[in-house]
Amino acid sequence: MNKLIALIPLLPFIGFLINGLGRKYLSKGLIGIIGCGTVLVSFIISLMIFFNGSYSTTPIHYFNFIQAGTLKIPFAFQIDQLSTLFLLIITGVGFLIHVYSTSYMHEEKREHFGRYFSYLNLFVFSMLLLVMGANYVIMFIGWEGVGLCSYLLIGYWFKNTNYNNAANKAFIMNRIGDLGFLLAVFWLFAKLGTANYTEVFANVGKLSSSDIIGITILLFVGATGKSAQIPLYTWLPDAMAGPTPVSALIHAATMVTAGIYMIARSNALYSAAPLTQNIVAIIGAATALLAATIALKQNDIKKVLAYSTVSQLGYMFLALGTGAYVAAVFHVMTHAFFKALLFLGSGSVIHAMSGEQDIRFMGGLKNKLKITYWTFLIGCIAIAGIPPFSGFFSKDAILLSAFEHNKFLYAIGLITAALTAFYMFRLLFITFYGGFRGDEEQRHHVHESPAAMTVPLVILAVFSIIGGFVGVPEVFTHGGEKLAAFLSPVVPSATHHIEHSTEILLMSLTTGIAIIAILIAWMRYRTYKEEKYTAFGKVLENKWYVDELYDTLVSKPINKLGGIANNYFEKLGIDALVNGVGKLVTYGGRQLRWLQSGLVGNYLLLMVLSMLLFFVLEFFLKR
Amino acid sequence: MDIKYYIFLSIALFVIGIVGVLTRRNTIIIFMCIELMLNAVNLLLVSFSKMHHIANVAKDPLAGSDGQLFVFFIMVVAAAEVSVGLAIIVMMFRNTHSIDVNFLNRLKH
Amino acid sequence: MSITQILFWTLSIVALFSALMMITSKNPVYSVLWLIVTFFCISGHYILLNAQFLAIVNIIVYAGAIMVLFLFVIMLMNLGKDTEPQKSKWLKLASAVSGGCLLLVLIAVLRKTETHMADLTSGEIGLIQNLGKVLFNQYVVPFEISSILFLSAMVGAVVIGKKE
Amino acid sequence: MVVLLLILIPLIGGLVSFALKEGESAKTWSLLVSIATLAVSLVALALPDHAPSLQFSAGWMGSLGSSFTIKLDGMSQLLCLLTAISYPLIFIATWKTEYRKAYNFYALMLLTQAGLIGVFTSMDALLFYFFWELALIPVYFLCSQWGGERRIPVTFKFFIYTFTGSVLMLIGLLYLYFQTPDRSFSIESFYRLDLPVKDQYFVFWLLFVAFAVKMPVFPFHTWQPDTYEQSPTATTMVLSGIMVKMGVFGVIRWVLPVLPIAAYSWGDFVMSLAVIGIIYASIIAMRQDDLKRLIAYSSIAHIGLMAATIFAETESGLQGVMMQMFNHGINILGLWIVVELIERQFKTRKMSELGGIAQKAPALAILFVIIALANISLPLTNAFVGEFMMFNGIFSSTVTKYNIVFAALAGISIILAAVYTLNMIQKVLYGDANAITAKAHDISINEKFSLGAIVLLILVFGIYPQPLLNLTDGFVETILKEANVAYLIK
Amino acid sequence: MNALILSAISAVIMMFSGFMFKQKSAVRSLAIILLVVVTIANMLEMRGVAFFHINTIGMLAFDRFALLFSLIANLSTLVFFLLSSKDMEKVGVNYSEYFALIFFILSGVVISASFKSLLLLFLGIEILSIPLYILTGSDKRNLKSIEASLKYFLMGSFSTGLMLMGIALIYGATGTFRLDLIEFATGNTSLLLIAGVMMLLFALSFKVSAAPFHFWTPDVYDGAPTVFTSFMATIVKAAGFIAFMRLFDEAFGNIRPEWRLIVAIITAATLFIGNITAVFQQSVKRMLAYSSIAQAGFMMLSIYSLNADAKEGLLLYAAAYSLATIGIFSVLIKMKDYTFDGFNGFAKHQPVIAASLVVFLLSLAGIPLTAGFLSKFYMLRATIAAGSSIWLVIFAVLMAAVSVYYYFRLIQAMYFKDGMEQSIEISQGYKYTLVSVAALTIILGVFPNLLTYWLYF
Repeated sequence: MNKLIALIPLLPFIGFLINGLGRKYLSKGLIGIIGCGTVLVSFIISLMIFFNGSYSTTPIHYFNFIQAGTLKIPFAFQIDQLSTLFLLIITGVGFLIHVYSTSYMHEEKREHFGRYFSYLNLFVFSMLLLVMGANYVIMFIGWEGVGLCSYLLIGYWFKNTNYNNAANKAFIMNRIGDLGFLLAVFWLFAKLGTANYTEVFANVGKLSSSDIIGITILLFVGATGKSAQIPLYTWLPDAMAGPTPVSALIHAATMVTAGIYMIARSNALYSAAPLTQNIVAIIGAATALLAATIALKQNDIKKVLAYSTVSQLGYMFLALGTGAYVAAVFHVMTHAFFKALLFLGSGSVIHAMSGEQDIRFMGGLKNKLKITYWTFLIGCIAIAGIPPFSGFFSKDAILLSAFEHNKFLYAIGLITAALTAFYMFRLLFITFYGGFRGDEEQRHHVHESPAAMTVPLVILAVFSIIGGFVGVPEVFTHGGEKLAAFLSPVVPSATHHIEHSTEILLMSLTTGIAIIAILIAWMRYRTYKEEKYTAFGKVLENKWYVDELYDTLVSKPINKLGGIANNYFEKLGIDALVNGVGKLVTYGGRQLRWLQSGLVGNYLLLMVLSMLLFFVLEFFLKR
Repeated sequence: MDIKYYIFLSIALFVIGIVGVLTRRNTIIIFMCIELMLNAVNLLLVSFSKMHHIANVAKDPLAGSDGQLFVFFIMVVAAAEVSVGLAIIVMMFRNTHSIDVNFLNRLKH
Repeated sequence: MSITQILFWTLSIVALFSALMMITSKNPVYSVLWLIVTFFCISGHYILLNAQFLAIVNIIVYAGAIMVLFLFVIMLMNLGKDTEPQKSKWLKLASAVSGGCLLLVLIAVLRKTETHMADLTSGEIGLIQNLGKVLFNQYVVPFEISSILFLSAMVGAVVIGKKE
Repeated sequence: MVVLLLILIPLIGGLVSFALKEGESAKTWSLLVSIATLAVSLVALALPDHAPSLQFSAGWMGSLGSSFTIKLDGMSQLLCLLTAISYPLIFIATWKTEYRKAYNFYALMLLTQAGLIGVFTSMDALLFYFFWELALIPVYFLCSQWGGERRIPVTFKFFIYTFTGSVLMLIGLLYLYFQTPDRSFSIESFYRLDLPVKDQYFVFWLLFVAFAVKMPVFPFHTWQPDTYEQSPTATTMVLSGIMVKMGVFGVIRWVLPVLPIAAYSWGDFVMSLAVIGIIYASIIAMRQDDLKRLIAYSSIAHIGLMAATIFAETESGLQGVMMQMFNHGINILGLWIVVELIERQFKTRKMSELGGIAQKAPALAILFVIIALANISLPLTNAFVGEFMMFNGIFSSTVTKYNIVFAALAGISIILAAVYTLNMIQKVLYGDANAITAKAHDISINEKFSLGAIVLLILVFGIYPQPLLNLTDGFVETILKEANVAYLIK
Repeated sequence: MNALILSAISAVIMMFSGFMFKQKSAVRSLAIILLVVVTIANMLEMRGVAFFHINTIGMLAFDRFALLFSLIANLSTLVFFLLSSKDMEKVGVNYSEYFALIFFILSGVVISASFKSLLLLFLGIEILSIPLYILTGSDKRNLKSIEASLKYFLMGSFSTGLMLMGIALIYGATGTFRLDLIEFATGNTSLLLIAGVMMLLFALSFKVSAAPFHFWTPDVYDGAPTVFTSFMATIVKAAGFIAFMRLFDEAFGNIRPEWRLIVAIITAATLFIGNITAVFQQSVKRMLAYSSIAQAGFMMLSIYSLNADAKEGLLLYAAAYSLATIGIFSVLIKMKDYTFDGFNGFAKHQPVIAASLVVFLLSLAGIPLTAGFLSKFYMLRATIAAGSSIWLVIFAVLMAAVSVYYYFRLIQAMYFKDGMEQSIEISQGYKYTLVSVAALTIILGVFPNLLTYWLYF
């Protein structure tokens, strides 16, 4: 089995190599088959693991990555329940998106097509490494690897400078987080001498509380980068510059959930640091609300989805912060389904609209893109949290935990839920209802996507509907939540102390609010009207001016500092100092020449004077 | 007589020579001042030679004669130097019709 | 004050005075003459110190030969009183002051030397006989070597003096 | 004997090249010589540690207490390997660059190599100094003769700067020599020294300034960007890939073990300088438009990290420095090759004038991106391993109280490095082709070979660094044992 | 003794050779042959074969140190003859007399290396100096040459006066002129003695052109015919140092604390003024004059430290410095333009000679693997060994770094700048000699023992 496990990441890697090196020589079909096939096989192996139950918390050791003195970092995988779950999500959703891509990217040139698939495969490889690693270093390798792939894919259309800027931004913001991650790892090494999960979690007790708080906060900094939380979230909406399947896979379903995975994985540490947990919860809730408000006013179909993703990720952090690790993981899973679905659906729309992304120029697509519409609707319902769609269960678990933890956070969660329902349906209505607002050419072109795109949509839609049943809460089933039970060896499930009646009340409240929001959206956006500009609306449309804020507070000062350092400190300071010594010597040479007046009398006088000085020194000063 | 009077006298002559060298511009006079310096040295040597002779005459009847011989050698060298020096001065005068020591200052800095 | 002391002081004062006159005379010929006076005084000191040989040599070589050579050169160049341009006053002052300081310093340093020479005129070492003995016994090597010096000076004078 | 061959082959090869008088044959000859050196270096690697042929000793200047003792231990193996690998790659990558009087050029390059290997292998302080200068002189001529427009003053500054440092080092070595009981320059005698604290302080600065200038550590760095910019690229490769390692090497071999107390006491100060330098160089790099200057400042930042790590005196840190010395050499060599290719093709190094190369020259673009990613130490590239260990070393250092601060501040460099490196990639490779880059063509086979080899090294040692680590672990242990100041830290 | 007498005889022979031979090449060949004979005689004496058995009665001592230095001086002069003697023709008509004067100077060199008495020191220095006054002024049509000669003569005589005063004071304090007896008598230090030592110190500093008694050097070296500058800047200056060293080592070694500070100041001042002033010079000849002051500063370190290392190092320094400087001057003589710009593009037209020049310049700058480095190294080593003077050492090396500036300017001009080709006549023999001298510079730099070996065996 170990060899098979090794194959899981290795296959996409091989796919990456073949597609990458052979992109000029292979046909598009072959590239697609290799790209999808490798991920499919990985998925199958993951399924085998899952069904065989061949997971355990004992790491599988392959070789020593680094061994120097006391520093030992094995290259090892840990295939336990948590990683198995993620394996399934990554390879499963990943496979679907690969399939989808073969069609979506079909118009690309062959070598770029190959490049695309090689990046995608590399991403899957990195992501698998991230979740399979048995220590933080391997996780970090995957962590940065996915960041790289994200960078490469966002900048996939490299001729466009804006896209490249977005790619750079994504990578750099991720890097800021990565620094936190790295420092946490060093901290672990400094205190425990190891970064292996098993050893770290077994020795949490040996860490002082300040150590734990430090480590967990730093890890969380890493998570805010990768999972787009305040203050490092701004890269994610920009990342929509990449091809839509990439947004679906990387910026919705998998990569951005790495932060959640990491914290869930480190639950032993976080549970020991209540302070950090509170921070995580507050940041999560704040992000959820902030992103949701921004999403209200966005007109780019992918931007809305992107902010929605940020908001949902905020939910997950809220869950993590309140100790509901399972709920967070659960939401990761359901979110992967419906958000991938929504993105792919939007891709289908964009595909149909020949690349148009602005929803103000869409409308009335309901009848023309039937499959897309229905699947998109399912996705919207799921994300809005209407029972019994998957989003309901996972979101409810989170809200429940928040309620238990802190009423204020719960309130924010609730508001966010309402906003979520509202903006998602706003999107749906504007896009699919009303009259067609595109130009004539687009009107002719509009058509339903081919099967390679619609089949994944349908599959994902199915999972969006039924995906929630793995985590039906105790209220409805006997024997508790299946998912929690499954994960319990790795992730402790939160114990609820809430009356079942209260729980049901809360559920109804959530659902009710969501439905009201949907109705408001229905009334407002059923037929498209130009939105009126209000001051607040403008703030929202401009994303609370956070990008501008960062620009003024961080980018520009640093750039300015660089300019000052370069133009003044370096050239007029240090360099001038060094050159000044040289100039001083030359100047001294020029001045000292005047001593050499050419007149014997002066020479002799100087000689006599110095003799005099020497005599005085010798006979009077020295004694 | 106290030896220090001789020392003072010689030093005084020597310094007068130096001052002459410093203050004059006539090459020949400068040269003469240098000769005066040498003579001051000679005087000093002779007086020292006498001093050592008196101190050591019991051991060696010829003690201190080396000082006087040194004076002899100084005179020899001075003579040689004068011949060369005057030759140079004459050469300079032939070329520039001046014996001002500051006249020639092409070489400087 | 004994006669030697009187002689000593007289000679000393005359020597210093004529030396000063030598460096201050405007006319080079006067300078030469004052220098000759100084040399005579020094020769007097030699006699006082019972160094007769040196006294004679001094008069013959210095006052006689060398100074005549000087005079001869001065005559040859026909240098008058006004031919010498004056140095700037400040430079002169500086020179005089520094020379004076040098004198002061040296005297201040050397005044602590105290050796009394009781009998100035006694002793035979200054006689030509004794000096000759030492010269041709112990100092024969330097004596020979000084011939190299003379040869080189001679060649030098030829090189310089020869017309091209 | 093997170690002697390592020096003799390039030395004699270089002298022969002077006599060749014909550019093409000199070029081929030099490539052969450098490959021969590489072969010998590989043979040396295959030999067991302490094999007799890894050392060579001959009497020389016995009256001065010096001898011609050279030896290949862990660190010198590593650096000689780096030198030996770099040279053929440099020659292949610059195969098409034409030089006036190429025979002189190649001869001087080979002489530099001999000097470098000598520096890395010498086990005698005086010999070390000799080779130190021997490596410098040819570089002076290389840069002044074949460099850019401002080459003469710039190289001159470089030369005087480093020369001043090295003469001070000579004083330091001499001073140490006089403290040895047996009046010897041998490294064993130096290691046996137990100097009083005051002496250590004072000798420390004499030695350190030389090494700091060479590395260069902030604020001794101003010669470097200019020199890199103005030198012929092949020389810049040697300078930045190998020669800056001389400084790092020097501190590790001649300062830490010899002056442990001073290294400990001044450690905080030096680390602060280094950390300031890292950030300073990084933000300046962000402002550069000239590729060479950008890489130069980037190199200052990287070397600054090494300097800081050395004084953290931890095993993993030092091992990381070892790794990184090798890796940085390889990576920056790759970057320079890319710059050389770009400059040769487009006659400009200004990023603002470039762009859109990726669509015209995909092979170059891919290789460039990989090398650039190694420059920002992405995992699974070799630099990650080194930097990871170095940061870890700083963080876990016990000799400084500010280990966390240093690690965190130095860590900012990984963000800033990403900023300027990605910016560089974007401006050079991405976007649409402009007038200058419109006619770009992809790289030729030998350029592909050299860049490919570098990328291969980057990936191999990024995934499996253990061979390199094994090479130096014994050495690092020895150094740390010599530098032990645990008894001082209460 | 062999060298002393034979070179004096050679001088006399050369005096008359002008009458015997009409061709200048014959005169030249004769001089070279005579010098070879002198050199061989000197070597034989080092092997214990003395031609003349003269009892010097403690006036001269031909010990290893003296003999080795005379050998170095003779060999350097030989190199000088081989490289530059042809260029003496251009100076004036007295071709054979110039050789005679040089041979006289050589005998003076031997004396000042082997004196045991202050009298011989005085005679030796005078024998060195007087012919030099003549040689300096030998280009009689050139006002510069006359000026240099006059300046040199006046200041030289002045310093002779100082020296004699010093000798007189020392005689007064110790009652003897013999070095060994003076050393014996320095047990009780009187002010008389110290004043005398200082006077001697000043006078000798003047002879070796140490600051602040160096003022004559740039002017005289600049004004003198270049071919003689080459000689006086090297062999004669080295001889001055040897005399300096011998005197202070053998006579005043015991009272070192009394004069050490002054020597340190003189050393530092010399290094400073020599190096700093050289930086701004435009004429290579004048730069070399200042450089000779700078090098004197380094050699002063040996006087400061005064130990076995210093002695050994001084010999090496003398050899290294003489070889390099003679080599550079020999090229300079052939140039029409003495400025740095005159050397522009020189390497392109004369690659071999330029390469040799580089070796010489590197040697002067003290770059390793040249004799110049090792000699500087010896000086530094000696000074550190002398203790408590590390700042002086650091100052010295910093100044050495400054020296790189002006030496490398010449290299830059030759190699990295373009210029018109100057037509200079260079024979094959000259070329080979120059290259072998350069090779010798490197060989001495790699194996200094070849030279210092003689001191001990």
